[in-house]
Amino acid sequence: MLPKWLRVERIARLAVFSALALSGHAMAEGPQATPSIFAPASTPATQIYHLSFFILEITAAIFVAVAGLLTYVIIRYRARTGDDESEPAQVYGSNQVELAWTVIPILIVVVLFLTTARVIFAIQDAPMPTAALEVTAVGHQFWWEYRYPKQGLVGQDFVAVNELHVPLSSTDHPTPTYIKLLSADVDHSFWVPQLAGKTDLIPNHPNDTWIDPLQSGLYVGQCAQFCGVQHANMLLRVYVDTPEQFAAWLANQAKPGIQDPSVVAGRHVFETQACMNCHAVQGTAATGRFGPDLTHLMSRDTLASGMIPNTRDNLRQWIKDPNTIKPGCLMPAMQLSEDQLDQVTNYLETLK
Amino acid sequence: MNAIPLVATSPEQEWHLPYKGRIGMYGLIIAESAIFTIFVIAYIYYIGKSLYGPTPQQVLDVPIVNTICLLSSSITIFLSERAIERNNLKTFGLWWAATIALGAIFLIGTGIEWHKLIYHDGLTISTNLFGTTFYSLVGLHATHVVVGLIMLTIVLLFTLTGHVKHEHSERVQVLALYWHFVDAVWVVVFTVVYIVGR
Amino acid sequence: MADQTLPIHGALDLTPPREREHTLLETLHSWVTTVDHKKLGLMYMMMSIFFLLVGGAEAIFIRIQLAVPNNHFVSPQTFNRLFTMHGTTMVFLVGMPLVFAWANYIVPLQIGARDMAFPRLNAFSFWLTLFGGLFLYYSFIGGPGLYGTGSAPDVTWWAYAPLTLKAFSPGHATDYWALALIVTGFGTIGGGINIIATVISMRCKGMTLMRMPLFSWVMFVDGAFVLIVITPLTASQVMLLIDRYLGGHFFDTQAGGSATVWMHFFWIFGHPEVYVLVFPAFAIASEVIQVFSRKALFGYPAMVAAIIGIAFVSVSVWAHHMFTIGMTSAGNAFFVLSTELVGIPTGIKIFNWLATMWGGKIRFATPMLFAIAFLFQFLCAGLTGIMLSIAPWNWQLHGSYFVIAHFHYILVGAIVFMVFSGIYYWFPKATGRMMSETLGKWHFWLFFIGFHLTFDTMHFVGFEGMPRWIYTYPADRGWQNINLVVSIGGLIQGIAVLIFAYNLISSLFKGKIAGNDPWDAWTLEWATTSPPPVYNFATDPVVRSWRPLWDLKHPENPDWKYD
Amino acid sequence: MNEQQKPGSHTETIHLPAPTAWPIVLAFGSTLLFAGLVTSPWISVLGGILMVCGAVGWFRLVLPHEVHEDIPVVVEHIPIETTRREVERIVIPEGDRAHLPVETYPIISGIKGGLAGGVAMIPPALLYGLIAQHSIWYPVNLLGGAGVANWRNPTTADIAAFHWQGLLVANVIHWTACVLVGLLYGAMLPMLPRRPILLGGVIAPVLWTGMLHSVMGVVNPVLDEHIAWGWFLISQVCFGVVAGVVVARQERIRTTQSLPFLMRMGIETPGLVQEHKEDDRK
Ligand code: HEA
Ligand code: HEA
Ligand code: HEC
Ligand code: CUA
Ligand SMILES: [Cu+2]
Repeated sequence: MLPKWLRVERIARLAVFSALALSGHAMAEGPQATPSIFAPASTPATQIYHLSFFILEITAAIFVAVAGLLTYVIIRYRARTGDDESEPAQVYGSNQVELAWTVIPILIVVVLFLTTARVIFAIQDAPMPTAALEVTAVGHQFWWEYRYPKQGLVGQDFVAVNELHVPLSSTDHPTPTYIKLLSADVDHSFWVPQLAGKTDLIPNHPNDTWIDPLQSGLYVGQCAQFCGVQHANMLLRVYVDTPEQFAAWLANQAKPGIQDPSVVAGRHVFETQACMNCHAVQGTAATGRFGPDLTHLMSRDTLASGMIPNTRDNLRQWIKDPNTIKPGCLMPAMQLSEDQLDQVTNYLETLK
Repeated sequence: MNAIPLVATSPEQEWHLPYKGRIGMYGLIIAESAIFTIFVIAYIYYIGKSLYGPTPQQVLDVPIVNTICLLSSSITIFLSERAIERNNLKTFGLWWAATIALGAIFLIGTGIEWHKLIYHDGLTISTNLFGTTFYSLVGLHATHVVVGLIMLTIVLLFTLTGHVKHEHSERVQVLALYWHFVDAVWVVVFTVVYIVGR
Repeated sequence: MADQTLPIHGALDLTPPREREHTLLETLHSWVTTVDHKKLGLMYMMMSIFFLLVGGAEAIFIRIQLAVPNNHFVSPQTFNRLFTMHGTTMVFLVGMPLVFAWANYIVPLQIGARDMAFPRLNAFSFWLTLFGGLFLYYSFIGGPGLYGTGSAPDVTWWAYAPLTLKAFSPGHATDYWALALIVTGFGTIGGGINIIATVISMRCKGMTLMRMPLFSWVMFVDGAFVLIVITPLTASQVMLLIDRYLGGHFFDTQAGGSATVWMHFFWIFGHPEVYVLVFPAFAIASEVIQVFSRKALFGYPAMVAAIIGIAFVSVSVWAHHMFTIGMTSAGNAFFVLSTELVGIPTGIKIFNWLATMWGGKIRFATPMLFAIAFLFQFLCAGLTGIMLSIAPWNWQLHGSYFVIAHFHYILVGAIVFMVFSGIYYWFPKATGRMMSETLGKWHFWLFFIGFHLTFDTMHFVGFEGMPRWIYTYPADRGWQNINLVVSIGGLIQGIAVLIFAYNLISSLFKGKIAGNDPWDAWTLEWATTSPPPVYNFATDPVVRSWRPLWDLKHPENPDWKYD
Repeated sequence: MNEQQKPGSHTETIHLPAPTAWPIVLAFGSTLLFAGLVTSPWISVLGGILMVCGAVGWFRLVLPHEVHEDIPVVVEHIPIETTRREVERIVIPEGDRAHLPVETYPIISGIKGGLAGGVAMIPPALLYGLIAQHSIWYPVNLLGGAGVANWRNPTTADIAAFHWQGLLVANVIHWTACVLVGLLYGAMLPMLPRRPILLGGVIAPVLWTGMLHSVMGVVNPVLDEHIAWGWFLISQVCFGVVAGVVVARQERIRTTQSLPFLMRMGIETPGLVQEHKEDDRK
């Protein structure tokens, strides 16, 4: 026999979903193109989801009661035409009634508060299991840096950029990912609605959050705290990998940059045209930290934190003048000649 | 009933409301207190958080003389308030001038302290967090002392030219209230900066 | 004479009646040098309406840009300036002046005084507010900003550090924000001092505090409240300027300063500020609902206690804007509780208004239409606020369009609706003419439809993960349908407001003559001519209850017998 | 400052503060002072000068006395009247008026009732704990468990042990809820038509137990798993009956039950409240 609250929740869910159907999206499980908070795929998001339905039910009940009364009043007590000779009976108040409609909201608030406090503690103070992956996310204007610690026997720490890979978790054998949140410049916020509530990245104020994804795939989100001109394009892509996928990805990321002799000209351009002042490629002289690490540029699906697909044309255009794609981003046009552009693009395309 | 008849206001009916000048000054004091509270909170929060540079323990000397002067000026101004209530305009003027003198000594003392801090200890508003919060808070207070002294001096000038009379005692008290406020703020600033923060 | 103790005399100015036309220069001069609370109240109102049109135009531009994905109507830099200026304008140049417009015009009339306590300070405060606003807009043309010459502030109306420090915002855009608001802030402080001194020291005989009309009570609390609300912002802006100009480190995280300190200080201002903005709506509702239901306000003492309660509790809730910054779980829990507690006195007010209407004879004139819509909309907005106060849910909804929907529901749906209500209600008193009921109803229904089209649907795109402050969004997120509907609603609102502006101006010249008391109301302002003479009342009124005109109109059933 | 109206006269002069341009000058100067920071320092200098002029001009207007302008006035009578002359009254049958005044003290009686009920419901709850788990702390921790630090997936043994934080939180929740519901009883019990003890003491607790049952899964899942709803209901009914009886006694509800609903609701309206005589109201 289903607990009563769950049945009510189904009705409420139906109502909300039909409303959301305005935008033409079915509520499926797993990752979606529209990152709805009502399609949770991870434990913290699911806990919030259940809490939110409880709150929706209570506020809906209050709304129905009060709005219903209001509607009744304006219909029942409207002035009838011709009835203008007398004033209605004047009523100045009633202590009992005031007390009643003060106490009932207080009781509702007590219940709301106790429930909310419980969920706060459950999410914020959840102890970290030993099987958790720990990643450090650093927010930059307008891209994401992810630092992975040494994974057991695999190589070394490495830095991933803009596309976060995490292992799939499950309820019986949880392998959550704990993300430490730092900022290199201004405030940002890490928000992937299907995976967790958001937490801000504040300089000199480390925060942390955790996700526990229960279905694999690509989850999208974006920065949710205004951080400057291109805040709108600081997109988030979280790849929840099966264990095999994740192991393969890890192994690749830990390797140093591929040194392909056929693109030595492009690498020369890269190193002499100030690219290396901002960018790093593991295993070379380029150790710039201001811009994204490019060691495994070609392992990413997108460029410029999720904005454009990672194709040769896009890459070339980006290097030619980033401001045509992401106006206001912090990489200047490097004034390279067409040849230099081709060479450096060739070089970068070898960085798998 | 069309016409509203007139009723003479009965003489026994008392209707006294507080003097609006005093209420206005209380309003100003409330607003200023809020501003000072924010600066004090910032100061307290940042105690010990400077990453480098001179610390309060190293460079701050407790300004006892200054404080005594400023707090005594509250007494002198109170005495002048009483004097003008009793229509002793000369006494009023004397105590009023004493208040100004004490306030001026306070300001000069602050100036000397700052001179030492800047040129001897190398502490400016941009040196470190302590410098920023210190000069902001103490400077904010000092600005209020300056404004207060200007107002007090204007009143002194009017007194010397004979324009201030007994009937102005309420207005004078309102100004004195401002001066008391400035002193009370100094008590808080002094405690936070020179006692708690060191 | 046993029955009446309320001598009220309106009077006509005897200086040779309308003998010569005033030249334009003389008229301007009289307005520029005036210290009369009514003229100043009208000037505050004109300033608010002007900036409402400007801020609304900015909103329309924002909506055009967001109507379709990947739009290029404006550049990202311009968009960021647009929403920053839209928010800053609406809060500081529309919402705040409205507080002083209502307080200045109506409170002295309702309490039977001749003017505010400090008429010259009143004028000074107004001009500071206006000049501060003009100075803010000068930023569009003056001074270089981050991205070229002539740039307005573009850091959101929160102006979070360290984005606002010189390192990340070179140029003067942020300085305009801070300086202009410091100037208007001083005007606000002057206005607040004036209100409290007026209400405490200038009430007419017999009007104890508990015999003041509720409108004046609410504006009194607002005036006192604003003194501790705007000042934290002024202090923070001074600190920001010290950081930017004098090399200070208040918010410089490299030197140990803290970004979160700015957040706390801003929201210690910011949350109580929104209550400052909404109190006039409560005040107007209390008057309009009574008069158009033909009943006394239900529970006057409870309403007074509720408004004071809201003011007090609201200073303890600010961090509900900061649930995502990483406060401790205990801290988060505390702010959940305090925020929900604020909902209780607010609910009491709604219930009391409902009870006022219960058993009445409700007339659906334009002011009452707006007031009824206000009641529904404020209820909804309060409930979405409660949703936002649930910290874990806030972790999803913060920084998304759901928040924007919540606060526009109140700022537009409660405040702007009640401002319109108040204007239709008191326009006859201020000008001697009625506004057109027909145009009023067109205005109401169009604005109502546009409002709901925009802000009802906006909640959903927040549920779908759309964050704030984005100049565009990709097509594959699925947000475009709702955004289009939102934008269309905005345009409809714009048309409605234009109808209102037309109504306002044409009624000035062609409106029906109103007489002293067109609504058959009960507070003192209706006992003098329309418009009132410059001295309001020839002799000081004496009152015995908070509805002095009811007592006069119904000598067998005066309020003072029963309250 | 205006002259007293002398009876019979029809003209007078009123003094109002004179219009002046100094406030706008001072305001403009202040704005320029700040504007100089983002434009040119000379603007600040100009602003400063204007401020000094404005301040001096303003001072001279108020010191030593305020400058006024005089406005002559003609007094004219303004009629205050309305077309709606009658005021309806809520009709109460004549006989019941004899019961006036009915003074109730909903707050005091409510608090007393709540506290009494709160005491009454503890024994059944603790009894359940003893019978089910041999521990009086068991029900205490079910209620107050959220207050115990790191309280995650507790075992039954955990819940049966003593935790002072759990005790503290349970007390806070218990007494808050009892006082609040007691106050509600104080306010609403008189309004109930008949048998207030049955409705308030028995039916109401059944209703709210049902409501809690439907939401407990979200409010406190641990409590939901372990609670014995039968015992819970018994303790709620204990509360209801005791609180109801205490409130009913205090407010003499039985005798007020014959009064019309509006009177039982405590409505203040002409005909139902004490009228003040004219000289009371000055
Ligand atoms: C009182 C406050 C107030 C009011 C009334 C409004 C009114 C409106 N607001 Fe605004 N808004 C804010 C306060 C307000 N807003 C604040 C504080 C922010 C946050 C800023 C930030 O995050 O930094 C904000 C942000 C904000 C955003 C989010 C921007 C972003 O995050 O990217 C949006 C998006 O749709 C929006 C839309 C609207 C719309 C459609 C209206 C409509 O109701 C407007 C209706 C239209 C009119 C009233 C104009 C009609 C007139 C004309 C069209 C004629 C023009 C003619 C001439 C100029 C001669 N507002
Ligand atoms: C006029 C302005 C106004 C008013 C009155 C309110 C009222 C409330 N607001 Fe809102 N709010 C804003 C303007 C306002 N707000 C603005 C401008 C922002 C965003 C600023 C920005 O980010 O730019 C904001 C943002 C905001 C947030 C932060 C969201 C975020 O950024 O993450 C929160 C969170 O708690 C919140 C909550 C509330 C609550 C609980 C109330 C309560 O006061 C509501 C109380 C009313 C009711 C509850 C309804 C009536 C009551 C009953 C019918 C009784 C029964 C009810 C219960 C028992 C609950 N508001
Ligand atoms: C002044 C600093 C700077 C210099 C010099 C610079 N870059 Fe960048 N670069 C950046 C920044 C910052 C970004 C991130 C932009 C964003 O997404 O907002 C970036 C992004 C990129 C990206 C996209 C990475 C990704 O995964 O999305 C590529 C590729 C790139 N730069 C290549 C180059 C090349 C090639 C050069 C030299 C010809 C160069 N950069 C010079 C700062 C710089
Ligand atoms: Cu990063 Cu917005
Ligand atoms: Cu708030």
